[in-house]
Amino acid sequence: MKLIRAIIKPERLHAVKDRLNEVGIKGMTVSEVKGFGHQKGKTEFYRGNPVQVHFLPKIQIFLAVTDDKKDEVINVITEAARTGKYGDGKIFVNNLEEVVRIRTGEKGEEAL
Amino acid sequence: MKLIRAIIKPERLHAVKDRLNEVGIKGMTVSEVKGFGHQKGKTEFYRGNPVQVHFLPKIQIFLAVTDDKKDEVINVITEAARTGKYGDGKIFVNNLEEVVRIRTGEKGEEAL
Amino acid sequence: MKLIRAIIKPERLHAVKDRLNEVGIKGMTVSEVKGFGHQKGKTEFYRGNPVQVHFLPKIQIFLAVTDDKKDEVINVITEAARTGKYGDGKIFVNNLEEVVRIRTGEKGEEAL
Amino acid sequence: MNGANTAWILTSSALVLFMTLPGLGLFYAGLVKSRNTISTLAQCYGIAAVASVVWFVAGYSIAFSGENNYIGDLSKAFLSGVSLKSLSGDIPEILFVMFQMTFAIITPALIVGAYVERIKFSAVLFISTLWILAVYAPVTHWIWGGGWLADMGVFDFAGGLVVHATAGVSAIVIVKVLGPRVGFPQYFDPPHSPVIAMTGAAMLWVGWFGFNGGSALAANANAGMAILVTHISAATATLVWMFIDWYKNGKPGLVGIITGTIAGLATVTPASGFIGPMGGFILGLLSGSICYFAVGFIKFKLNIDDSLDVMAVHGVGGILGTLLAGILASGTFGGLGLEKTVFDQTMVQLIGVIAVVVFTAIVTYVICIITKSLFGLRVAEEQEISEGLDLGTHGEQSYRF
Amino acid sequence: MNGANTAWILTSSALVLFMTLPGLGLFYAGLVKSRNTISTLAQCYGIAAVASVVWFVAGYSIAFSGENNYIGDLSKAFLSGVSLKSLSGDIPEILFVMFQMTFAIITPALIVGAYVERIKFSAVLFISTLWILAVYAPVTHWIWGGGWLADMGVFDFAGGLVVHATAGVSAIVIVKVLGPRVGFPQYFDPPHSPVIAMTGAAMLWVGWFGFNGGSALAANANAGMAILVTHISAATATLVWMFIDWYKNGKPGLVGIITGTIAGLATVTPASGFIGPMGGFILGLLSGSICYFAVGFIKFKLNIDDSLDVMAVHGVGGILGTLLAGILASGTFGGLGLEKTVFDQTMVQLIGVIAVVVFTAIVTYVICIITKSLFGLRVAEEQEISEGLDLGTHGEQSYRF
Amino acid sequence: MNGANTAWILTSSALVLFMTLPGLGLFYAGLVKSRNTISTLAQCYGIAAVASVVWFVAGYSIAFSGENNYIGDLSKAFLSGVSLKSLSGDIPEILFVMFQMTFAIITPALIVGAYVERIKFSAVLFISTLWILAVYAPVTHWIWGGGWLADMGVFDFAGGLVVHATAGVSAIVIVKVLGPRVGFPQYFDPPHSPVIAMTGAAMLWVGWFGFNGGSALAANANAGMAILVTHISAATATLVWMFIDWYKNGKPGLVGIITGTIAGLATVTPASGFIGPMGGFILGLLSGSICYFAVGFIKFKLNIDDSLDVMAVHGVGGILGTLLAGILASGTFGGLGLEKTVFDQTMVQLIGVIAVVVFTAIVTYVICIITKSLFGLRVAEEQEISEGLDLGTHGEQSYRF
Ligand SMILES: Nc1ncnc2c1ncn2[C@@H]1O[C@H](COP(=O)(O)OP(=O)(O)O)[C@@H](O)[C@H]1O
Ligand SMILES: Nc1ncnc2c1ncn2[C@@H]1O[C@H](COP(=O)(O)OP(=O)(O)O)[C@@H](O)[C@H]1O
Ligand SMILES: Nc1ncnc2c1ncn2[C@@H]1O[C@H](COP(=O)(O)OP(=O)(O)O)[C@@H](O)[C@H]1O
Repeated sequence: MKLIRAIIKPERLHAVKDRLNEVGIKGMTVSEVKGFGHQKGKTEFYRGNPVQVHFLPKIQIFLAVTDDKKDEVINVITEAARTGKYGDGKIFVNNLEEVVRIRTGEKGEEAL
Repeated sequence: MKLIRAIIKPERLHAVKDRLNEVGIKGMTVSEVKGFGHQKGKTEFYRGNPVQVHFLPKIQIFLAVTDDKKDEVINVITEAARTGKYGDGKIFVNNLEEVVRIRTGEKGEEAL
Repeated sequence: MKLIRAIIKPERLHAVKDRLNEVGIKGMTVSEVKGFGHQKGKTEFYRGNPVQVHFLPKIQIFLAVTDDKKDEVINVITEAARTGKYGDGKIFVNNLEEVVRIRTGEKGEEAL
Repeated sequence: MNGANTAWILTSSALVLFMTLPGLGLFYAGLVKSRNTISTLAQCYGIAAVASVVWFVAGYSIAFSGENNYIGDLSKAFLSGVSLKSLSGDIPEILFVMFQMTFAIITPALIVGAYVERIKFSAVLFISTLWILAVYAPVTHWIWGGGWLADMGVFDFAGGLVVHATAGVSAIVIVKVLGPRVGFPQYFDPPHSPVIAMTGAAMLWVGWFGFNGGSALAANANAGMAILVTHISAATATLVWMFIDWYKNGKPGLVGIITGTIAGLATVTPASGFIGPMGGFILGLLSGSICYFAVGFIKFKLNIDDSLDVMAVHGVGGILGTLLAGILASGTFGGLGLEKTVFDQTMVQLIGVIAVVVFTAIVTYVICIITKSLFGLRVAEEQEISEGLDLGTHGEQSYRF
Repeated sequence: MNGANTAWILTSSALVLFMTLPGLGLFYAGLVKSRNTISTLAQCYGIAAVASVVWFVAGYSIAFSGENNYIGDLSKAFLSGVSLKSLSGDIPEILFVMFQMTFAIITPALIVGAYVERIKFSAVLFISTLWILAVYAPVTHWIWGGGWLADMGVFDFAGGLVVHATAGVSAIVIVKVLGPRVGFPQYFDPPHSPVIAMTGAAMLWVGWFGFNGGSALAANANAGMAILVTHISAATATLVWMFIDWYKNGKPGLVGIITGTIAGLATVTPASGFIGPMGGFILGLLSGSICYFAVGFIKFKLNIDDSLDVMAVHGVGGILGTLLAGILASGTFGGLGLEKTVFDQTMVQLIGVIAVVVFTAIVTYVICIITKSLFGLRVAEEQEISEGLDLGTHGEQSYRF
Repeated sequence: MNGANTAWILTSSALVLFMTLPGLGLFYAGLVKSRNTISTLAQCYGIAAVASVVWFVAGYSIAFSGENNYIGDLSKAFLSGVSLKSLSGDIPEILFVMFQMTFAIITPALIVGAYVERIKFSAVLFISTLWILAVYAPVTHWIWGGGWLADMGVFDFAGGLVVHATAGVSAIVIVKVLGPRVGFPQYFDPPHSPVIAMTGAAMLWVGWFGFNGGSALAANANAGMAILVTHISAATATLVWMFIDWYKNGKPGLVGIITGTIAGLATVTPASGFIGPMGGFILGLLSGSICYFAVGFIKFKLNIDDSLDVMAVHGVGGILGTLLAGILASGTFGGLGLEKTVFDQTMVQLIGVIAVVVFTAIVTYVICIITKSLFGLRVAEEQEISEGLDLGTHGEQSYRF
């Protein structure tokens, strides 16, 4: 199984979630994070004077999938999250050794 | 060493933490996340009209342990977090290559 | 590639970020977490009566790097985040199998 | 000059300003999405500033000068001729100007609830300026400035027509031209903070004592009766809304509870100087239930994204109260009595409603078309769905905890 | 009718309503857990609405009509007979009804602090309704309605007994029947927002000018003295609490600072019309220290989960101020003087305290038992410890940033 | 005694207290970093309590007793001799004491904006105590207590010199001794909540009606004119600031919008009893622009970390309004007229400004040096940059959502 972690723009969350459901992803965990990268930080103003804001709000989607689903999920997220502008985000994948469903104690793929 | 990540119901955090301390876990990191899965979203109301809320508040416990402790920790969390209802959450485990304690620079198991 | 996750004290974030930029790290993702460990929780007071607070605010820096950069990054973070007091935090490293840059679809190291 | 009355109207002016700033601002800001909080506040706040200057420059004069039956003249533009000595009734005219100014502030600000989360800030300021001059001031002249409806003896004690009907009707018209928020009605976010909304609603409730009580322009039993009936209507409507909600959805939501209050307050406004406690109670019962269903009807049947239900609460309420003012003023309902027959009075009320609704709808529509062609009305879709109007339009983030 | 006095009582009515909405609501909401914020606000708000209607229907009549020494009759139910002409003293009676109504609103709302975070909303509304009719209105009749304690000449200027003692005693009684919050006292969460609590406390402070100053029922030196002594007591108690905290725990917490203010305000309330500045200063010193220790004693010695310390702050304060009113009224302490001897007056005060405490405790207990058997008092434990009363009872989330 | 005037000053006292608590507290708290929110509120709140007691003990007497031209005596310490019968003008003296107390509260609280996020709480309380006695009370005596500037006929209706100039100058002096926040000006965090700041600003606006209107000490046309010109200046300055911001940075920020309001209010304060509507409009135009640039100049040119711009907004505004009061009082600008020639009056105004600025600067400097040597002024650097003053100094966290 694989652990997929995608950092995306907040406004894309709805779209990504909907597309993932369509391809049969029944569960995911999201959290609010702040990102720093090519995309420049924003300039806000305080009483007419500029203030640099370095970190930008992003959403992290955290998703465990079976190996066979991996590529499909990556493609789905890439498409749904893309705006073509800097700051679209990244997808990180690594190996997942074990999963347990707390409610039932089920282990492995059927716990997903 | 293993990295254990558990997604649980917020109200179970106290119980899980206490039980983990009992089995000698001295450190952990928790964060607020939002979850989506079998458990249905809530219906709130706006001036008498229903509004669907899809993501539910969850707590993520993030925990590095030595290999030998792994199974015990999983069991402890599973018991303490279980309510038997949908949405109890999941435990994800993967391999941890390296740990450093910033204060001392210690590496490996003694850094835990 | 490696996934580096550092838990640090909030007040060290600026310093760590600046140092990382100096060594050429162009991107990272940070989030607010709460920590529990050797460092004791704080005592707050409610109308003159003590209240124990167990979890302390920490910042998690989440960072994907190429293998060769790994050690340098660990050192940089360790130095910049260290105050020498309990609660300085930890750095966790594990393997990263794949990365995708959503904007371009690039995969692997050039996606970082 | 009567010092006691002056003392009360000085206080009332502060209370009515308090209704808009921060009252109404917080009430609306708590109901929108977090990323549009600052924008909503800036709209209310900016309108307050613009309306004040417009009122000083020409608004007051258009509303309260001249002999013409339909519109005032500019003889009092820049308050020329309003000296320390001039009186209106037995209070200083300069104070009357101030008191009326607070009404000219809150009325266009009420409309904010209709177009939040998607409108351009420039459009808000431009529309409000024209609206005060071309809609609010003339209607005020008709009813409170000695115009034709005043001559007919219409009952509008504190602004059921002047304030709430004009705001409600304009809300619908503007939204029709502006269009709904992206995703409406499928994606629909709940209020980002009922806590903030309740704070604003409570301030509105308190400030309304100055709104309705101050409209007696005197510190006497009339003012006392006005705030009592106002309060009873508000409290009753609050409970009615709460129980309907509870019964229908199993849960009494705080947002519903406070919306009931506003419905009760808007509805009693035109009648508050003519009715007795029982009349207030009846208006509370009616407004709490009728406005409740008006919200669902306009939003989810007609699918009009009057986002914070300005028409359903203020428009419907203000019109309802205006139509019933005559009936409830009669002794039968413990009212303070009326010269005309109840039927004749109610006909006058009906004429007032029709005239104000039609006039407001037409003029507001024209204003929207002009503004749209000059500035455009909506922010870029990306701003609306992504960063929000806080960062997009005002370059600020509402919360940084 | 005196216009100046009427102007001031109109204002005072707004100020006292402001104390409850949003003042007290925010004060309490800031002190609870985030997930019970809406619930706490809804309790205060719902009580305000219910109390208003109950007061209009029968409460006012029970408190302020009839010749009976112990309870009024229903001759003024639905305010029948209260016309524009009726006066009470030299202000319109209808305004007196309104002013008193704001007291009938805040008193049961004060009790909210005792049972937050675990009680059923239905129980809150039901208990409050019975409580106003069976506890508040009768006690008001005894003291302000020409009842037996009034005949004895008890000093209770603005409600040390009528408001604070009744609320404090009822707090303890209800909690005894209801039980503590799950986990109390081991797991104990700090206030979720001292910022919100401070906002509410500050509003209470300001509104108290109408509460104590308005109780003079006139715009004169008496009202001026009342607000000055009120303010001095509040400021002094604030500092005393702060310094004790600072000394004991090394840190002056904001929650403590504002609690000191409320203690000072509650304590000076019964005395505020009889004492001079020095008396206010003395009450500030005493209330700031005595209430400080009362909090720890009741919560952590007696282990009674009077969650937001209604008894320790309002009950203890109100009783303290009542007992000292006679002494501090004497010229020795710069008071405004009294007819009886200090000793006789203090005996009367003592009788008043005992009568009110005993009566309130018994009747409130009966009300709780009835409510418990009809509705049950507590929400499901899972709701209490997990989603909280906001989502569980009201279906809303307090913050969505 | 005049009841109507008494009613209005009772109300005004409540309004001015409301300006500080919660108004100013929220305004400032919203502008700081989240981790210093409680600290900022506690500073305003603590000062309010301390100032009240100090005013009661000696402040009022130093300001308003005796025949000396430069300072009062202690004949009215502890308000001795202030009875129910004593009048000042035609209102009860005890009420005048209360009204003036609210001014003595807000003035040192204004200075909080200069030193937030780094100063010791003990230093705040100590400095404020000395400052009221050695700076505020004497200057008040000069201008309102029958002192030498009063004799010269200086115009300072509601405190351009007494309140805003003293606060602004002291802000700079204290910051010079205290030093800037760590990281200033490179690292500079935007306000943690413009929503909270706007709530406070709006409360200040409303409360200012009592501040300037109450300074007429009567409920008459003068008071009416005062609140109208105050309001027009505020609204105009709001728009000016907003448009400059919009033009310069492409975005009209809410924090800028509300800062414009405060600038307009502070500037009109000294003139509000002497000018007409057009004068208010002119002061709005000038303050909105001059204070705008003053902020950037002081903070980023002079690099003085007057953190929330007390000097740029209050100091500059108060002085500006004082200097223009004479000119705008003339009939040419629709003012209410003056006895002296405009030139002579303006000279007097200039002398007033110089005297107050120099005196305030020197005495405040001495106070800072004393305090620094006794307590030290700054919290530990680690507290400042890490946990913040909320947890570090007060042991509380501002938000726990
Ligand atoms: N090396 C990295 N490790 C972790 N997160 C990263 C890394 N690089 C970028 N990110 C995350 O991805 C987001 C977008 O990256 P950015 O470089 O700004 O745009 P793009 O991916 O389009 O080039 C960043 O805001 C950050 O949250
Ligand atoms: N595939 C997944 N990847 C990541 N998180 C998941 C996944 N499936 C479920 N979760 C998390 O676990 C929580 C509980 O899962 P859910 O399916 O609702 O109940 P249960 O685990 O009892 O079947 C979800 O809210 C979500 O946060
Ligand atoms: N085993 C662990 N797994 C995950 N996070 C941990 C673990 N141990 C410590 N942490 C995180 O590191 C932080 C600092 O650890 P702590 O033991 O308090 O101090 P130190 O690392 O200096 O000994 C903790 O607050 C927690 O967030």
